[in-house]
This record gives sequence, C-alpha cells and structure tokens, in this order.
Amino acid sequence: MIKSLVFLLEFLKGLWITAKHFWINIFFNFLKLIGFNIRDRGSVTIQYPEEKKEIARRHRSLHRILTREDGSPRCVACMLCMTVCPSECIYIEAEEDPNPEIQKRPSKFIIDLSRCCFCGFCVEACPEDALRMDTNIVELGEYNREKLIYDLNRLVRISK
Amino acid sequence: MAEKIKKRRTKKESLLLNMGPSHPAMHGTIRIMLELDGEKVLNSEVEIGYLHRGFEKTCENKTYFQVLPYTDRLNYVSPLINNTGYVMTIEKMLGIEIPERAKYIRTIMCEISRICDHLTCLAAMAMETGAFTVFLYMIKAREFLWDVLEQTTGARMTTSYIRIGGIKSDFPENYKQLIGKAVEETRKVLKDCHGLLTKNKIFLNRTRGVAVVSKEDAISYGFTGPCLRASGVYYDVRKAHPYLVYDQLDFEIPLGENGDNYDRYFVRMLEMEQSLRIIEQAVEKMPRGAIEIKNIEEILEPYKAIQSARVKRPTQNIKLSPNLEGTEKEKYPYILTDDKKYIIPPKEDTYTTITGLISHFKFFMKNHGIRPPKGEVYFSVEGANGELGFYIISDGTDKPYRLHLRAPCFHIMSALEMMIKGGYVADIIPTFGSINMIGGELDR
Amino acid sequence: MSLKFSPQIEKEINKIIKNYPQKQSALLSILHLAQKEFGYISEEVERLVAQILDIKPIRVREVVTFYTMFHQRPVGKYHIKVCRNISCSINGAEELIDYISEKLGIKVGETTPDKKFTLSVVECLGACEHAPCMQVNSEYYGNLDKKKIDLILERLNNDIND
Amino acid sequence: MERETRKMKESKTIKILKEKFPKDILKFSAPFGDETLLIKKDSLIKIMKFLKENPELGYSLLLDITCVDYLGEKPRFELIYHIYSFRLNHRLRIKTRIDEKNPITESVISLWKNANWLEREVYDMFGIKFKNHPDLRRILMYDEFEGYPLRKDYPLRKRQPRLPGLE
Amino acid sequence: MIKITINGKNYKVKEGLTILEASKQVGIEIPHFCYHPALESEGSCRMCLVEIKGVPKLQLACSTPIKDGMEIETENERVIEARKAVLEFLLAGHPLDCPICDKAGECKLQDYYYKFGLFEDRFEEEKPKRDKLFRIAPNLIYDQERCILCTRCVRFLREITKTGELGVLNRGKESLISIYEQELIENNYSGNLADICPVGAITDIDFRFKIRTWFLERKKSICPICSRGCNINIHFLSPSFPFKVEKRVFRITPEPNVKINGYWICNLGRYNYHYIDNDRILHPLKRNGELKQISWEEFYEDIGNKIKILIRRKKEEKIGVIVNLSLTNEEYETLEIFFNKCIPGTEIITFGKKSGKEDNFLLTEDRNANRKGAGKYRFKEKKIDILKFLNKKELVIFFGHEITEHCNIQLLSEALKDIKTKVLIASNKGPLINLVDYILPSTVIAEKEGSFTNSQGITQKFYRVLEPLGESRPEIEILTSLAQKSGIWRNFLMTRRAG
Amino acid sequence: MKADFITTKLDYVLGWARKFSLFQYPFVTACCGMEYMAAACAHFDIDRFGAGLTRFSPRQADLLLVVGTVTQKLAPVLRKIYDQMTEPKWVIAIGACAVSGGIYNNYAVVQGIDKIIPVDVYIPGCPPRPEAILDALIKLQNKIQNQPQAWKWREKLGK
Amino acid sequence: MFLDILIIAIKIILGISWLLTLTLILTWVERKESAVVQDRIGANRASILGLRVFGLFQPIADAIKMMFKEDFVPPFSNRFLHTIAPFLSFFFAVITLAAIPFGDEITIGSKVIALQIVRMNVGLVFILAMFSLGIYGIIIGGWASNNKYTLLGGMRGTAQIISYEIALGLSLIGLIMIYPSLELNEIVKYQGSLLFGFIPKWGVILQPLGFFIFLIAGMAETKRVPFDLPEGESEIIGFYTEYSGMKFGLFMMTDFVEVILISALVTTLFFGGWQVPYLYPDGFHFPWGGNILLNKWIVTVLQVLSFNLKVAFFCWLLVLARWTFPRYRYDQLMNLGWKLLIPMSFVNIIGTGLILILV
Repeated sequence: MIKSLVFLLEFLKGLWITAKHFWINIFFNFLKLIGFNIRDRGSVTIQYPEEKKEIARRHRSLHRILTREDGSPRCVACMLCMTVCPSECIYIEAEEDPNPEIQKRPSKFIIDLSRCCFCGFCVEACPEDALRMDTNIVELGEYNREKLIYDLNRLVRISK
Repeated sequence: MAEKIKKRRTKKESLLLNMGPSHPAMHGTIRIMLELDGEKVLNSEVEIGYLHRGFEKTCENKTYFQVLPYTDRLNYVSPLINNTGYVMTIEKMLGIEIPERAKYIRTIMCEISRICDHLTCLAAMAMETGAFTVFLYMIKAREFLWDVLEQTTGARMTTSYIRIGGIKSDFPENYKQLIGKAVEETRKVLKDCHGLLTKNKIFLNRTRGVAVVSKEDAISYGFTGPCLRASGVYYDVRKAHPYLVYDQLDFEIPLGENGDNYDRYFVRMLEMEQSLRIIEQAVEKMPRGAIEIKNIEEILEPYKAIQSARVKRPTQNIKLSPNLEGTEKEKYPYILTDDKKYIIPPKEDTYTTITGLISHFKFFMKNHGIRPPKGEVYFSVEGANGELGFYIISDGTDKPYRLHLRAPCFHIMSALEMMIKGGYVADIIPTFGSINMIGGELDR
Repeated sequence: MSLKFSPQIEKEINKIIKNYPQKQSALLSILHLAQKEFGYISEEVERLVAQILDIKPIRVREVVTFYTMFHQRPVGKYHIKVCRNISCSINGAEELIDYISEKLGIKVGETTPDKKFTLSVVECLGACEHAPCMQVNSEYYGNLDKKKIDLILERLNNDIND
Repeated sequence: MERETRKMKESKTIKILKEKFPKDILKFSAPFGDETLLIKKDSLIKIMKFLKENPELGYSLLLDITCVDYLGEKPRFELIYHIYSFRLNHRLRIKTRIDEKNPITESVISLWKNANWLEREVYDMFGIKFKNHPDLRRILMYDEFEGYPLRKDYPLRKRQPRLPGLE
Repeated sequence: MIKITINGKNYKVKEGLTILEASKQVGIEIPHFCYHPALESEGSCRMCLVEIKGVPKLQLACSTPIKDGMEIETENERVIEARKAVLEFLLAGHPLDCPICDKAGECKLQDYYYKFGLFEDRFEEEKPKRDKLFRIAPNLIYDQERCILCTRCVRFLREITKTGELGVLNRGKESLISIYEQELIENNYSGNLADICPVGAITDIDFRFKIRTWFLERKKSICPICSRGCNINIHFLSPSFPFKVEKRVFRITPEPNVKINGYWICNLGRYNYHYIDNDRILHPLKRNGELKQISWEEFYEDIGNKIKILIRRKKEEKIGVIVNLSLTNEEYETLEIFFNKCIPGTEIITFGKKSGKEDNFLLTEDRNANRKGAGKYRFKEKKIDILKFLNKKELVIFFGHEITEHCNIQLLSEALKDIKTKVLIASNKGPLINLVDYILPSTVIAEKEGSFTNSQGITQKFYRVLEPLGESRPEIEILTSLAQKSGIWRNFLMTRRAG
Repeated sequence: MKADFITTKLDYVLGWARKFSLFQYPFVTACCGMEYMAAACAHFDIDRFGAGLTRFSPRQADLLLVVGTVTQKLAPVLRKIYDQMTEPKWVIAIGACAVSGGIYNNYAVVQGIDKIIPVDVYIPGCPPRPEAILDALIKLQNKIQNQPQAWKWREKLGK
Repeated sequence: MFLDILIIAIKIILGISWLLTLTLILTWVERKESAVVQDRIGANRASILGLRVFGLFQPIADAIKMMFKEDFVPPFSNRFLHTIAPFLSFFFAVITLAAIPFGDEITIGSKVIALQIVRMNVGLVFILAMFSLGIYGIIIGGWASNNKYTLLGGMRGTAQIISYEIALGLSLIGLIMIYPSLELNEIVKYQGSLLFGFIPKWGVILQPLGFFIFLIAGMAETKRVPFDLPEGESEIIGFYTEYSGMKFGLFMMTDFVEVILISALVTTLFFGGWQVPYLYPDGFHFPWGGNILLNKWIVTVLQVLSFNLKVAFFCWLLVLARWTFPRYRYDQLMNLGWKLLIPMSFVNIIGTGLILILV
C-alpha cells in the first residue's frame, strides 16, 4: 500500500514536472508576447522564417566560387576538389586562359548539390581559396532535381 | 485435462504478424516476422539489411581520407566516435602520435557524441513507450550539445572532424562557455527525465524484468557496451584498453544487475552523467593551445596572399575562410601531428609556399596521399553501443584493401529474437528501443 | 645572308679551324674574331659563325650568352662589368651596381646615350680576393666602394676628354 | 611495467596454443601488435573450443568474424576471427584460409551464439558456406540478389534492382 | 662482374655501369632529375649524390662508374641532408604552379619532396619572373619559371634526333632554355620532350589541361601507325573516374623497349590516337534503302546463310574477300582457316595502306602494322585489277577501307553496284561506308588482343587495354561466329585445332 | 462563370486547409532522421506549420517524408507505402541519399527516390539542417496553395 | 408541446455546438498544451487574412482538409461496416451529452427550462450504457479494416473498455449510495449542500477513492496515453489504421469528445457540476457570514461558467497526463483494471456502506 502510494507520488511528480514546464513556459511566452523578452527562458523554439537560428561561422553551407578583382572566378581548375570529393558531385572541365599568369580556367564547373555531403573537403582541398562554403544559405530545397545542379555562373553569382 | 488444453492450443492457428520495415518503432530498417498467440510472441524472425549501403565495398574504392565521411554515417547518432575509431586505426598502422591537446579534444567530442547517442536512444525508447515529452526534452538537450559540435566542427551531425593525425580544427574561442552551457542544459534535462521516467510505475512495469539477458547470454551473443554492462559484466574498452586520455580521467562504469530493459535504460542514464563528468574534467585538464596563448591578428585575405606569393612570400598573417577557421598555422602543432606526410599542410603554407603546395597536392592526389604500410590491423574504441572495432587491411596503396567494421549493435540485434521470445508484442518496442539499433551501423 | 667576314679574317678562321680535331671546337676563337670584326655579335653573325662551323646557331648563342665578354648589342666605349657573385655580393656589390646605374643614369645592360659607358653585371670575375670588383674593358678594379667608383668613373670620363 | 606483464600474458596464450596444437598452427605473427594466428581450416573448431573453454585462457567473447577476398591468390579467401578474453584482457586474431572451389568451413555456432548472424553475413557477402549452420541465408542483401557483393570481382556499381527502372 | 656494397649489402653487378645504374639494377632507387638512361649523363641536377666510403665528398651517382669493392651509402643522413639541400634550392625559385601544372601527380619534384624533403620553406626573397607561355614547338609549351635546367630536352634533341633546336642561354641564375629566335622545334619526335621533362616545364598542347594525370591509368600496347611496332603506353581514363566522358584515351607515351623503339615514339604515333574514340562505327548496320541498326545475330544469320548457299551451289569463287594489312596474326590465321581451308576457292586479295614518308629514326615507310605477319599467312599485297576481281562476285567482304586508296572510288562504286551482298568490317567510318550493305564494327587495336610482327620480324603480343566501344567486336570473334552460322563449323574447328 | 468563381474560391480555401494541415508519414531510415527529429523538436518545431502530426498509417497521411537512404532492398516498401497513401498526397525527399543516392553510389542504394515515386520537393544536404526542412515545407505549402485542388465535385460544377 | 420540442431542439443544437466547438478547441489545446509542456510553441502559422491567433484556425484547416481527403475502403473488407464504424463510435460518444446538466433550471416566463438536454431519472446509467456502446465502433472498425494490426487494436480496445467499464460503474456505486438520485441534475444539486457547514458536499470529498478510480477508469475510457493501447501508435498503429479522411477524423474527434465528456462527468459527479461554492440562487451566502446578493441571471451565468471552467480544468489535466506518462502494456492494463481498480471500488462500496450505516 505504501509502495503504491510512493508510486502515486511519482505519478504526481511527473505531472508536477510537466505542469511546471507548462506554467513557466506560459508565463514567459506571455511576457515575450507583450514585449519582455527574457533570454533562455520559456519555449526554446525559433520561429523559423521570421527569426533564424544563428548559424555557426564555421558551418558548411552552400558553396560559392570567389572571384578575382575583375570578376572572373578564382578557380584555376586544378581539380583537387573533384578528386577529393567523396560523393563525386563536382565536375570540372578546364580550358586555356590567354593570361600567362592564370593559364588555366574552368570552362565547366558543376556542383551537383543533390549528391553533395557537405563534408567540406573541397574547401580544404582548394589551393586557391576559390571555393568556400560560408554563404550560410542552408535552405536549398527545390521543386526540381535539375535545379540542384549548380553551374559556374550560379556559383559565382552567389558571392555577389 | 491440462494436456488436452495443451493439445487444443497447439492445434490453434497462431497469428503471423509482419512488423516493419516501415513501422514507427522499427526505425525504418528492421523487419520482424512475429508468430503470435494473442499478444504473446511465440516466435520471431528478425530481418535486417534494409539500410545496407555497401559501406565496406565503397570504402575499398575510396582513399583513406575519403572514407572519413562514410564513417560519419555509420552510427549517425555519434559520428565522432566512429571518426575516432577509424582514424585511430589508421594511426595505429602509421604509428603516429598526436598532440596532447588533440587527444583531449577528441575525448571531449567523443563524450559529447556518446551523450547525444544515449539521449537519442532513450528518447526514442521513451517515445515508443508513449512518453512523448521525454523524447522532446532529450532532443532539446541534444540540440544544445550539437551547438558545441556545430561551432567547433562546422556541421551539426556529420562532422568529418577527427582527422588522421589529429583533428580538423581547434575549438572556437568561447568553447568553455559553450560546453558549460551544454552540460548545464543536459543536466537539467536529465533531472527532468529521471523525474518523468526512472521511478514511474508504468515505465518500471514496462521495462523491469522484460527481455532479461543473463550474463552468460550477453557474452555468448557478443554484447558489448551498455547492454553488456546492464547484464552486470564489467567491460568497457575505455577501461580495458585505454585510448586517448581516458586513463587520466576519473570516471566510473555503471553496471546493471538484471540485464533487463530497465537496466539498459538506467545504465545509459548513469553513463551520460559520467560522460558529463569526463567532459568537465577534460575541459579543465586540457593543455592550452594557440587560441589561449596568442591573439592572432587577421590581416591578409587569402587571395591577396596567393597573388603576392607569386612574387614574394607575404609575411602578414592570413585570414582564412570561415570554414577553415581553427586551422591557422599557429594552432597546427597543438591539434595535428608533426609528421607532415599524413596531414594537410596549414593553409597559409599552401597559399604562399611551394613546399606547402606540394605537400597539399601530395595529400589530395589519387594514388598519392596517405599510404599505410602493408598489413592488417584491428582497433576498437568504446562506441555508444559497445565496442566499435575497425579491421583494416592495407595493401600499401592509398585505398584500403579491405575495411571491416565490427558493429556493436549487429551482435546485440542478433539476440533480439531471443529477447522478445515469450514476451508481449508491446514489449518488443522498449526492448528494441533499449538496444539502440542504428541502421547505418547495423547494416553498414 | 649578306654578312661576310673580311677575307683576311676568313683566312685566319680557316687556320684556327685546322688546329682542332673537330671543327666545332674553334667556336670560341672564331667568336673572338667575329667580335673584333663586327664590334658585337648580332644574330646575323651568329648564323654566319654557325654556318662556318657547321653547327646550329643556338649553340653559338649559348656560348655568346654564357661568356660576358661577348656582346650581343653594340657597347659603349667603356664596358663596365660588375661582378655579382657570392663574394662580391656579400661585400656589397648589389649596392654598387645600383649606385653606378644611378650615377650613369642607365639600367643594367644599357648604354649611355653618348655611347661611352655600358653597364653590365657578370658572374664571377675570378678576383674574389678583391671583392667587390669590376672590370672595365680589360682592366680590373678591386676592393671597390662608392668613392673609388666615383674616382674611376671620373677618370674614364676625363680620359675621353683627353 | 603493466605493459610488460601484458606482453607476458600474450605470449602465454600463444605458448599454450603452440604446445597444444603444434601441427595446426601454420603461422604466428603480430602485425602492428595484434597477435595473429594462421591455422589449418580443419582444426578451427578444435582450437576455438580450446581457447574458449580452457580455464586459463577463457576467450569467451567472439568479437567478430569476417572474411577477406584475396583475388588471384590461392587459397582465395581468408576467414578472420577476433576473440577476446575477459580474464586475460587480451584480443586474439585467428585466421584460416579457404579455397575458392570449395568454400565450406565449420560453423562456430556451437561455441558462440552471435556467430549465427556473423556467419550469415560472411555467407551473404562472400559466399562462404558454413557446415552445421542452422539457417544459412542472406542477411543484408535480398534473396533475389545474385553474386556476392564484397568479392573483389563484383563491380561496385552493379545494381540488381527489385523494382524495374532503377538501372 | 664485380662486387660492390650498397647500404651494407653486397651485390654483384656488371662492370662499366655507373652507381645509379648499378643500384637501379639491384632495386635501389636513387633520385635524379637530369639522368636519363638513353642520354649521356650530365650531372647538373645534383640530386643523385651518394656517399662512397673513402671519398670525402658526396659523389654523383649518375656519372661515377662503379669499381670493385666500392662501398656506397644511398640512404644515410648525410645523403638525405644533401638531397634536402638540393631540393630546397630547386624549389626556392619554383613558381606556385601545381594547380595549373599538368605534371602534378607525376612530377619528380613533388615525389622527391614528399619522399626526402618535407622541410619548411625558408625562402622569403622574390621569386624570379620569367616567360610562362613560351611556345618552343607547334605542339609544346615551355614554362621557364618551372624549369630546373636538367637539360634533358637539350640533350635529347642533340643526341637522339640530332636536330639540336634547343640550347641553354645565359648563365647563373639567368640561365634558361630557349629555341633560336623563332625557329620552332619541328621534328617528328618533339613530343618526347614533354615526357622526359621531369617537371612541368615542357607541356604538350594536345594533353594540356585536358585532364589531371591522377585520373589516368596506363596499359601497354603496340602502336599500329607504322610497321615499326613501337611499344606504347595508352593513358586512358581510369574506370573509377566518376563521370561519363566521351574521350577515353588522353595521350600515348612510349614504353621503353631497347630492341625496337628505345625510349621514344614519333609524333605521328603519339598524336594519332583519336581514331580510338572518334568516328567509330558503334553498331552493326544494314542497308535496306537506308542504314538501319541490326543485331549481330541478324548479321550472322544473313551472311552465314549466304555463304552456306554459295557453298552448296559450289560457287565459292563468287565470294571475294579483301583483306587489309593491319590485322593481328591470330586474325590472319583465322582468315586463312576460314576462307582458304574451309571454303577453298574463295578469292582473296590484300591491300594495305599506301606507304608514307619514312624518317631516319623510328617511323618506317610502310604504314601497315602487320605486313610481315600477313605475309606469313600468305596474305600478300599484289597488283591486281580490282574491278576485274569484283566482276561477277556475289558476296564481297571488306576488311577496312584501305582498298579505296588503290582505286578510283567512282569506278569502285559502279563495280560494287552489281554485287548482291557487300560487307564491310571496320572499326572506323570511312569512304566505303556509303557503298556497302552491311557495316560491322570491329575493335581497334587497343580493344583487342593479339600479336603483330614488325618490320624487323619481331612478333610482339599485346593485350586488351580498353573495353570495346559500342557493340564492336574483334574480327576474330566475328569470323568465329560467322563460321558457326555458315555451315563450316566443324571443319573450321578441326582445322583450327590442328593448326 | 459563376461556377468558375466558386471553384477558384473553393480551390483557395481547400489549398489553405491542405497546406496548413499536413499529416506526415515519416519514412525515416537513416542519418537524416536525426535532423528530422531535430526539426520536429523543441528548437525548430515543425508543428508550427501544422505538420506536426505524424501518422504512421499511410492512409491518413498527406505528406510522405522520405528521410534517408533508400536501398534496393527497401525500394518496394517505399513504393508500396506511396501507393497506400490516399489522395491528395505529396512527397518530400529529405537528404542527399533520398534525392540522388548521395555518397552511396554503389550496388545497394537507389539513386534517387524519384525513380520510384514522384517527388514534390527535394532537399539536398547530408543531412539538411532543420531550417532546410522547414523551408522545404514552406515551399511545399506554396506549391499546394497554387496548384489546382483536385476534388470530386470539380467536374460536376462544369469545370 | 410545440414549444417543448422547440426548446429541446434548441438545447440539442446548443449542446452539440458547444460540444463540437469545445472538441475543435480541444484539438487546438491538445496541440498547444503539448507544445508548451515540451518547451515548444506549437501550431501557429495557419492564418486567415494574416491573422494567426495562436494557431486557433488550425483545427479548421484540419477539419476542411480531412473532409476532402480521399475516402479509402480497404479491398476485401465489408464496405458497410467499415463506413458505419466511426459514425457509431462518434454517435455514442456524443449522445452521452444529453444527460449532463450545464446549470440549474432557469425560468423564462412560466416555463421552467432545465439547462440539460434531457432530464432523465436514469441519467447515470444512461451514460454508462452509452459509453459501453462506443466499443462497437472500435471493434467493427478494427475488424472491417481487414488488417491484422487493426484487428489487434480493436480487440485491445474492446477488452480495455469492457474491463474499465466495470470499474467505472462500480466506482460510482458509492456515489449512488450517497446521492439521492441517478438523475445528474439532482446529483449536482445535492452537491450544493454543505458538510459540517462549510465544506461543499462535492463528490470528491465524500468519495475520494471513488473519484480516483473514476478518473483513472475514465482516462482509460478515452483511450489516450497512458491507456492508448487500441491506438498504440508505436506498437500497432491502431484500430483506425485503414481509415482515412473524415472517417479517421471522426475517430479522432470521438477521442476528444470523450475527453470532454469524462471531464464533464467528473465535474458533474465529483466537483459539484455547475455549483459554485456558497452560491445560491439568490447569491453568495458564506458560512462565515456575509452575503452577496445577485441577479438570478448572473447566478445562472456564473453557474454555467463554473461548469465550463471545471470541465476545462479537467480537460487540461487529462491532456497534461497524456503528455506525461508512458503507455501501459496490455496485460498490465488488465491487471490494473481487474486487480486494482475493481477491488478498490469494492472496498470503496463497502466502506461507504459501512460509513452510511454507522452515520
């Protein structure tokens, strides 16, 4: 009998915990509603499209290709990113550049985002600092699978 | 009379029920064929392999470096432990010693992962037994832990953070604060969950004495990790074959008594507390790194540096891209081994010197890169589910000849048929939850 | 090819060639002669020499560019050759080169507009004991410093006036 | 100090084994410090049983069974057992070679229960059959699947879809 | 034979070798840039320094001959230190070009730095600026900044081709390699310069930037361009390359074979590899008004029946076979069995490619890969009036398009008009395509195995390098399958077995 | 004319109701499930979009979330579940594996679920962040709102 | 006569609309409360004309969507039974409402109108009877779906409801022994009197054990966590696995309706129904003296409000419990019902009897 009383108490304790959460959250949510935003209390929910969770500086998000001063991509098509990419989502074709200092430039640079695993190896492999994943764009959903294939132009445009 | 009843019983048709693979409690990757007598399980057959992604075969076609992301996705709840296990196996082959700070960081990361894993496991178990709120609390705590991971590694889950020869990057500057907050929040949640589950009569009823695995059975089935310890066997790779800095830290291995679902739950709960202890100790004891010693001024954009290095090597510090933060040259000696053959050279060197550039290319090019000596090696770490062992055969090239994973939950899953036999249909769920089946690791 | 050696020199060349078992070995001597004849060794001269010796002109060019005493362009009256090899460099040759070029108002390899001075930099002159040193036409000047150079240049300048 | 004692123990297992089964052990090696024994295929059960049941050794935990395909070598396959002793705190690797033409070996299911699935996996991935196995079926792949994916001569990307239109 | 000691081990080697050659023979690699087995050693790179006991200074392995009892150390600290120093000097002025350099991956600088160097770059001075896009030949680009002045190229042109277009100009740090004025290297072996350059200074325009070397695999084969039978390496895209690319073969390099081609191949053989991927016939085609794709089975059925009928009607002479001179010995043997032995009476004529110019080195006049081999099986080129030959034939089988080089195509097409069945077995598209009814894809050399007998009479075997493109099949397979369908199978088998 | 007006209004209302009441069937198999959990939980709270209710019966679900790798062995199951769902239904492919096979380009994995079932929104990422999942949900809601709502009486009203 | 019918019709309409509105709100409450308990926010984006109102429109969206969802009948099953099951379930749940009083009688003119749809002297029995009829919906639905899981669910549900029905009934016997009538309004009225002069004679005070048993058994009747075995979302998915669209919606609504009804019953039987302590038809009369006299309309409003507030509280509590506890196992549930609740209710009956005899 005492045992079952103890159990009953445990039930009540459980209810007490949830009720506590309930009332505390109600209280602080109400405060938030009328304009007093007390940090770290109340619901932790981030109301997504309006407010966004701060993305870490180091976070690997959508790729972009950086450009030189004249707007041409910094990439010299060394193909290291293509080599190291474990998901084989980067494809590059190279061509000659008349400038002897550059010599080589990508004629095709395709990232198939649908395969990308966001490991960041391509960024680590890039010896020219041409590729970065610091756009903080993570909302990459598309209606079409083809749209997930990013070509050179699109990747360059992101950085602007 | 009794015999007659028995006879009639045996004549009775039993109900065949197919559970999974797309069953809410089967995590999408398990199928159990049940032979039921009412709600009692007479017999069962567990079918796995619905998440067999060809990990081992794929790895045979990838370089040692490229295998890293794949290891992330084995036990995807605690990727950093997988990383560590894989990387340390390679290190054992190469005979590299890594810096002390890197070891501590690895330890902290592993323990955070372990907590995440246990949280997720217990959350799922609780959810499947109906305690939805506990699930949400635990995942909430995990979110705080993941914040630490995200700030440090650049990804929330699949981090690819542990590297052959060390780690990818040093902690961010505010790491103490971050970890402190995560630990505090986790403690809070654990307290709540203890209140909601640990002594709750319903939960006790559901888990106590259910799916009991005796010591002998546990060993015979090759259990390791929390499930083995729940059966009362003292075996933990961290204690038996200490790696990283576990021998320098003070922690205990909680043991269960009965080997039932409750013990498996409780051992995990206690282990999380131990892990929190380990994290706190490690943060205290960790040797200071460059982030704590020097204030690094960032001056030059990398591209400018590359441009000017064509003429003359720039002398200013280079500001790395945010993704590469934590890998500045000053930090390198603290987080990576000094054997240059197996690590990516610091980005500053790659950008500005020919030697760095050559090392960089050598690391990344196919058929170059990391090439361990010929031979075979087995190394294991204490994964969240048990002994996570990597068996790698190298043929001297830059790709593993064979890579085999000793998946802890594979062994535990093989005992599932035994564990659910004679129980109720409803018992399958907490039992299944308590063994923490992770598809990626089980099916590989 | 319109360019030709004078018959006298041609004779001399033939004589020199005979001294060697292989024709090509006479290259150096013939180049000396050629420089004497034409003042400097132009592309045409190179081709001429190559034709005489039955070798590729590039070999002639190799020799001509290797030795600093051969000029590929017309030089001034005084050809100043400053050593920039190790001993001299350590002793400040670089500075002196800058100084001379500043003083003469020309860059290395150029000739003053009055066709008097040509400044060039050369590898070791074999006078390391006097480093830094330079050679003007066939004369050596060692242990140089700015003062000394002033003196030498002044003298040379005056020399012309004489 | 501790390490030394451990070394002693290691040699103890090997010593006992070498004494007991002089003819069955083909090769002893310790690559990267892991003690490895290559034994004859037929004496597998014998040695395993000894290792498990000998009170001095007590290798009661079967860590893993796996296989390697050395395509082009003879015999082609190598079975690898990792066992662990709580008593000695020691891991041991037992290897045995299996011929391509007759890939059958004895099952260790009578000693360890987890051998059931482990051997099924080896069967599934390499096509090695185990005698006395109660239920030798595919475990990770589906029944319609032809060939053994982890063999070296199976192409990485050869798909055998269960639904049409998946290549 | 004399005794020497290398790294404490005793070896017996032939007399007269240099240390480098001797250690290479016993399997010890000494790093080198300027040394090349076919060229005279110059000793300009200083990479091959080794220590000889009793000699105070380190010696050049490439130019020091061995002596009896010599004790050589190639791996001790002093040697490694010296190598490091040499490398450091070489790298001091080297541009940061790995990303755009085609040599990356097979560059000796990279390899040796990784193996012996791994030092920190201490060079903080300005790097020299030079000409980076210097065209030295129609097919070659020279990068002066990358050059380490090993002079392999200069020596190659002087010693092997004896044309000597290149020279080393200036001296000291100004040294550079150059052509004379605008006189480009225009010999038939210039392509080899890109191969022998140990760094990326000389790059081949044909290969430049097409692909990175680490994506390529190489396999040995035989060059089919002339009757020399040079041994070559075909560099093709590794099967593990994850993307689908039309081009499979990216370059051809020589495979050393002292007896035949030494270390070299000519430009003709080097650059004429496009036939492997371009203009290929991919599927069996049949003309029924217009060309339509058919299956191999259909073809075997059609032609087999035709042959069967002709044999039954004892009109073997109505079958005409026109063979070229680029098939393998095995194929000739099969042809011989098929047409000469099993269907005696068939008329066979042989036409090869027209002869070209020979140069004095490797390239021969005869542009057929296997004239000698064909000769062995009695396939000899004779002057025959083709039109006469074609007269009153009912079935003609062409192997290759070579016949069109020997006759007026107008006349040929007219002559072919009367013939009922015309079959072409060829790997590439050509002029005959419009004239025949059946077009069958056969494989190119790189896709089949067999052997060639070169003009010197050496028979060389080669193996399959690439998978056949499309539905193409080796001729030997076509003939065998055809034999099966044309009712001579048993005979065919027996003769083959007997042969 | 009037009928048209009514149908467009009804279309709008129906679209509104449907987009805010997406009962989901999570077909969770692998890694992305962890992020999906995160999206469903306190910090991101997918319930805010009215898509919080998970129905583990395909009959009741409107939205099939394919979360994680689909292997060849699992493909028939996925197909069956899609077929079992009642109209109207939508599919979101979450994660690289579901979209295209991701890093697993080998013998065991289906290279994109769109070869088995039609997909409305693709989310790349391995795994995608919860934000990406929520964003995709908003994109799907837009799509639902703007697409014609097929319903029984549409034809009767004279289209 | 006509007036009577009109009044009853109005009452029925009012009652049902009250119930349905409350149901819809309860679905919202369920969502929001669970969210807040779990540190979330919960559905709040369903907006009409840009107004979000804390997601209050969410239930509307759900309802509209479900109505237009494809109606699915599994092949090889009885179409009629499959269709009728949810309606049965819903009907028997809603009809229970008839006996519940919302307030005291009001008098308009000469007409005395009970704030209760039907006043019947077997109210309590009627309610119990209707509750137990509800299982037909479940078992028919479970069987007609032609699915093993639904069958399991249906069987579980049947067994559960039947066994808890007993406990539910027995727990009330104590009350019946005390209260003078089976008519619910009478019971409520009785609870208006005071014990010892100051404690309201609410059922919970007279029958704490009975209340406890009734609450648990009532929760079990609603088939919600921790007693949601027939649904058992993560085990057997539930007896309505094969239902889609509005039929499924009906099952869901039945759940919520039952929650409301159980709350209403608890309120009525144990918490004084519409009674406000010390409130009499003419106003407050506090036992410690002092009166506040009120208009009779205000009193009525207060009473109805009080009833609604109490119902709301219990709804809140039941929802809270649903989000707090894990789920029972089938055999444990049976154990709890048969071995704990039923004996306890017997104890309760005997104890009550003894006390009644003694007092």
